[in-house]
Amino acid sequence: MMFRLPINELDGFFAKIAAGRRLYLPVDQNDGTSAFAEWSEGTKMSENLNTLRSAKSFFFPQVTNLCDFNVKDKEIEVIDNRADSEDFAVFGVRGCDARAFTILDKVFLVDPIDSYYATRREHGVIITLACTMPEEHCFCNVFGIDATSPEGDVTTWKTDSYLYLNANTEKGEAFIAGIKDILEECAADEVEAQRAKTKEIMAKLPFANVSTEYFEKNTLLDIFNSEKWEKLSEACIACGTCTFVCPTCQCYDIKDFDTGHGVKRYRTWDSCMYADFTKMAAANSRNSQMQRFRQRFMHKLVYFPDNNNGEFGCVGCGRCLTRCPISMNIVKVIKTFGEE
Amino acid sequence: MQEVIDTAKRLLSDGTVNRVAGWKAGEFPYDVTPAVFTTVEEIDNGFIYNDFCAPNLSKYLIKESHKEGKILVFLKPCDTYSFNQLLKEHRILRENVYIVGVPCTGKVDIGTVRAMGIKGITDMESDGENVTIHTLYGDKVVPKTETLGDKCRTCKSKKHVIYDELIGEDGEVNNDGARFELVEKLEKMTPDERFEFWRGELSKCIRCNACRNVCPACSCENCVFDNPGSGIQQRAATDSFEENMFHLIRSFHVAGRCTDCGECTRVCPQNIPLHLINRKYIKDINVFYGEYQAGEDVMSRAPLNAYTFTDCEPGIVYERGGNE
Amino acid sequence: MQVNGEFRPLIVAFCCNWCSYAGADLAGTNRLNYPADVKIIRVPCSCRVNPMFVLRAFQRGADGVILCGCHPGDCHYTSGNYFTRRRMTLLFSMLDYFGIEKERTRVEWVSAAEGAKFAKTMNEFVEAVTKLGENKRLEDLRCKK
Amino acid sequence: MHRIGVFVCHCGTNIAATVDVKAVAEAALNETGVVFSADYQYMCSEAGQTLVQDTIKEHKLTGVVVCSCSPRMHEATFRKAAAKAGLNSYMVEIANIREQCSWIHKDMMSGTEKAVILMRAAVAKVKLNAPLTPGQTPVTKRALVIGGGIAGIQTALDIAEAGFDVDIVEKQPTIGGKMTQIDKTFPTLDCASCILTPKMVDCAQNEKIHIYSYSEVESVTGFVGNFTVKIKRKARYIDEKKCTGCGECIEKCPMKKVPNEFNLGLDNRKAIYIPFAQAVPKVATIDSNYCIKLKTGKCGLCSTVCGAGAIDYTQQDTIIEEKYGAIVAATGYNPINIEKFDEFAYSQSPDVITSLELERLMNAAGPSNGTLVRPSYLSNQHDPEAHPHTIVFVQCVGSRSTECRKGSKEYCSKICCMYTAKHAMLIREKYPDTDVYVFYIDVRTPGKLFDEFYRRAVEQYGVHYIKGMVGKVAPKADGKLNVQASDLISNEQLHIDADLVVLATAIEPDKSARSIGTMLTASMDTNDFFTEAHPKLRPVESPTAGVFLSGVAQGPKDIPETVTQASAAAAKVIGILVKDQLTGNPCVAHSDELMCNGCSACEKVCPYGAITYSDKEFRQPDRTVAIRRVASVNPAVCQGCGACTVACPSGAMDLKGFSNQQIMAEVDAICR
Repeated sequence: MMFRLPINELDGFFAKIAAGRRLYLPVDQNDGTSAFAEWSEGTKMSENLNTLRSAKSFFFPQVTNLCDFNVKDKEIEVIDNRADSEDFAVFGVRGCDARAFTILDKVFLVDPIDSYYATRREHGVIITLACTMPEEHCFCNVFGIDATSPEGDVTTWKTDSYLYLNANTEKGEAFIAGIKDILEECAADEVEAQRAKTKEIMAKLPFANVSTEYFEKNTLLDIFNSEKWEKLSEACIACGTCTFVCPTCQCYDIKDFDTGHGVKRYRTWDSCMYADFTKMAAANSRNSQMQRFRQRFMHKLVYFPDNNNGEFGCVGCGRCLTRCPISMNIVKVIKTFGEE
Repeated sequence: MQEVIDTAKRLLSDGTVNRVAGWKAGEFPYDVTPAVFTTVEEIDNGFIYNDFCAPNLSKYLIKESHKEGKILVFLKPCDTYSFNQLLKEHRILRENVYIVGVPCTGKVDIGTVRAMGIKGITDMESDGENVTIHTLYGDKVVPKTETLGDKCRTCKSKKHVIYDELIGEDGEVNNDGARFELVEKLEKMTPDERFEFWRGELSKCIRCNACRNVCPACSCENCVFDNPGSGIQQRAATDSFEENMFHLIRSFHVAGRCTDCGECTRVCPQNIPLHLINRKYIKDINVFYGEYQAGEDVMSRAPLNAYTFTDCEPGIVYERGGNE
Repeated sequence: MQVNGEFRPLIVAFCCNWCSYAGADLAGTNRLNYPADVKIIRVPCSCRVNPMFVLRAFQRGADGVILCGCHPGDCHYTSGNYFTRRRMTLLFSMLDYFGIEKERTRVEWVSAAEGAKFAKTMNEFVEAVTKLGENKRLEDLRCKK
Repeated sequence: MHRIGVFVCHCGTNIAATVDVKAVAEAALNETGVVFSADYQYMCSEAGQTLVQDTIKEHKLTGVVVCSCSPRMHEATFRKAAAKAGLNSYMVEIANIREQCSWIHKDMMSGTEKAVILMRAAVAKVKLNAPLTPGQTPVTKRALVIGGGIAGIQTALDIAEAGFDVDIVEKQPTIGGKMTQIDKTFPTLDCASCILTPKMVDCAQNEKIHIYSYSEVESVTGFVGNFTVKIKRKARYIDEKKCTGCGECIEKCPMKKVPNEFNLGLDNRKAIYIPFAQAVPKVATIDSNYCIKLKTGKCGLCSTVCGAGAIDYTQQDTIIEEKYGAIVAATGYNPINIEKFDEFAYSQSPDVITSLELERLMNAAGPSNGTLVRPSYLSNQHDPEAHPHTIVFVQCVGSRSTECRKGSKEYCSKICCMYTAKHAMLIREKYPDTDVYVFYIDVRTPGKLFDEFYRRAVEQYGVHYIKGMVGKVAPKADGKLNVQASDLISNEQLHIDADLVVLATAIEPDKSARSIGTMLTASMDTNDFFTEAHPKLRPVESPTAGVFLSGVAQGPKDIPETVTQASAAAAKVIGILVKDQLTGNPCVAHSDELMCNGCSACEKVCPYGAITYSDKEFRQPDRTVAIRRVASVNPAVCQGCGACTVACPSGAMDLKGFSNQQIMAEVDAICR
């Protein structure tokens, strides 16, 4: 059922959500970009949904304190220091970023379930917002994502006069039920005009017709052994930018920090671009940058789909396109292979 | 620039070099990738040099110059300083590199353009004066000066300090000190304001290591932050202390070696003005120990590896009123 | 650190083996008092002190860090303290640039004969750091008890 | 597994009065790795040491912490004790709970608390200690002296006297150096040759001394006890073994117009020459720049007249290689070039001369056979005008300069005040009819009998000393020199018509010093004087082990000082050569080659030249082989300051005994 809210009541709407839980939404930064920040009285939502980092951080933060070991003299005590999780909502998630959660779920919510991620998923409501101003580097359509009607617990559309809401999940329905008193019911087709307009722009996007066919048709080994990787990875400086801005990258490392009176065990995002990624006693399993570079794209375009009914590990958000220091990215990889 | 392409082809064809390090066009004018070209066909197929070719190619030569045969590299004036500094630190085999200096009037910084609120950029053209920006939502013409990042806006030198061949006329070193204006602005703040400023910036850091990995001065075989034996290894900052620590130590390690090429700020995915840290060291070195430009030559002693009997005492930091 | 409701700073002092450590010994021999807050680490030369160590001390809970070395010109290794002087000038200036209280760091040249100067320096430094209170700007919350 | 023993000393009541030693010992047992702790009245006593030793054996200790007095007192004691019990002596750490704790804190509680923390720091450190063994290197029992002036001669004679072989390398055809050109010496006014030439002969006759004249050091490798030096023997076109020094060849040589450097160009010599009569070795040398035979192939007269058959026009430079245990740099000095000092008209008038030129003009073996004449009359010495009646001496020409003129020096050349007094006195003595003026900034006469000497010049010999500087010397048409000067005391401008102006020219290190310094990795100051290892306590040693300094190479000094330093340097050399093995300090830097970038930062800050680079092959993670430039530290040369460890950005350089990890462990333990 579709609901709507007059656009001038947006602040009250945010306040209402924030009354019961923490609310995060895109906020303009001083450098012209936007990033998710916690809402408080007076916070203005950014028009720019293309945040520097995706909403992944709320469910799979860059750093998670897993547990502590307290050392007193020669005794060691293990402490699970997880606080009771609080409810929270993330508003203004784009369609691509929303799809990323179905990918992350396939990693973290299958056996063995990652309880840290699961708890956060349980407590977090994802409220997506339909795109109206796609950027040149957007290519979510390549992965079958409809940015004009994104997934998430609740989908919203923002027009000049109204914010439209539609629940997709039980959690979403419960969320809407909680704020129903400020909403009004409306017809489902009121957002269609906006959707059509956005779709028109999307059809003209430079990457609208990028094809992933090559990766569907060729064998893992053929792609793996391709000579093209060498050239593609040539300029890679082995930073982790692409992995850290990626909404679907999910690799992490676990580190112990000796505090002097105990040990804190952390997990932190890791990057397959790093030379010491999955380093073992003997050495690293991938010992050249070409191999590490290849790993990332093989994972997104071959290994992940192979294990997940053909679903690619990329959502076409375009962050790696804009942030890579040397401008090498997944679209260039897909196109290079598709060239033949 | 046709002359750059012609030069690349000539030197490749006449056997002076067997490879060419340059820039390869991407999907958009701004996503230029450093690349090595081995044939004239490859050059024809994507080699470019224009107002969007920002990446500094010097650091690639650490690896490339140790390969078989001579490589041609195109260096902008500021890149030549990085090259010299690497040469000074014995990281590049000079005899395996043929340097062609290319002119530069400043590179368009896509972050700066986007910060103007321009979205959906599908194409850009620069005539040197103005940049025409084509977007999904209409076209826009912006003076080129407004599209430059801080580094290019306050360009330190248009002079190539090392080259085998030069395209165009060599420019001059710019000593107007404009590049220190933002540093001075910070110095004039109160310590509390500075603390807030840097916390605000550095708390954005995601420790992707792009600044470190792109930095020509950060060329260690094994960075202390990657080395479990160093005692300060970090994967990601787990505490605000570590956010400070990484940038404090990284900047100290490149102090006196940083040529101010500005790559750190250019590549930072979080838009942290990292060059303001390095420039502070450069400014302090100039003030305390006399003007020094890293990479200007190969022979001079790095300021942190040198001293005079009459150097100022560390107490100067408390005495100096400027930071109040 | 709070002791009986009163703030006591933790001071790490790096002393070079040849001059300052001997100066500290002399302060002891002459029974010259300075607060127990000061803990000395012996290094061969002040130039052995890596900025990393200074930051490490703050991370682990120090409220002030002081380096002591031979007077310029008197370095046992001829030039070590000259390098220290440059390194620490730049490091301290950078810490200040980051908004970290500059009074928390200091370099002092103390000869083996200057027991009195050592004690006086430590008394003054402890006083200055006490006035600043706990190190908050370069603290690592994980290391707090 | 660590098995650390902690021993807490009472030091009578010195520690126990303000530190609860039993509490410290108890607290130690709570530290991971500590398996034993004890307190004892006097840990340094025989019984205390026995306790440590017995515990090491009984508890199989891997490390020992002694909480006691300063390590400067008893670290060595406990290290020895541990070694006797079979534990590496570097597995011992001292927590200084006396000088830095009990003696300065009055309160038992805070004293104990701090003692516990210091103990913890020592435990944390000792856990990271590694057994260290001092390196032993054999010593080559031969010394090299670079430079054969009075400094080098004295050093060589003293070393030879102690029974060791010593080689002198001298770039000139003869040893003797600057002192051979000096007429008389202050303050005794005895003849320089008379005291120098016997020493030169001693050198030649001493079978322990080998003189490589007309030779230069080409390269130096190695380190203390084990230097390898290449020496270039320049072709002199004479078989040194055959030449008797009879001089027949010189007599017959038709090439007469070669400026004679011994007389500073005031007269000429032949193309084949012996610099002066008492030269050592007394062997002729052909100057290839002027020899007609060598230049055109014609002539060959010398070969014809040489009865010994010593002439060999085909001779080539040869390189010989020698090994040495120690090297002395005695490279000496030269007056600076004053051609740029236009105001003194040095290049305009032959009658403006340097003090060294005056020495030659006054020397019996000089161009005027000892009669003081104006250089413009050298070819016409009997002209009555030849004799100078008015002589002006200008002090500090190029010395103590605050202006940045090319070639001028900030330092005081030290010897000028005294030799000018000598010159003035000698002239007034021999030619009482001359007026002698000396313009000075200050007269500096510290030294035994020096001030008396200067006062004699003023009071007894009536030399006019005027405080003030000479502004200009203008040659006049009549050949006189108009000297314009200011008298700062009477505040008057003076004009003096002089016949001769003598410039007390600054001295500077010989030009070869810089390259020799580089070869020796011996540090030099901005003026190219060699730097001493310690300005007060190690004044004759270079910071580079095994390299010593003698004479003006280290700084301006007069002959007695030079000889003093020469003998001191010899004593230091002998101190090395008497040893069969040199024992090193094991707490030295070392480079992890896998991490080294080869950037040379460490080398730049090393005061000892202990770091060298080499290209090495490394297997890369991707199984390819890469050649990288990496640093290595010579443990025999490194003194363990640690400057390199901080200069190294990658952390490849670390210091044994004071490693990054050890120091950080101490920091952590203190801040815990």
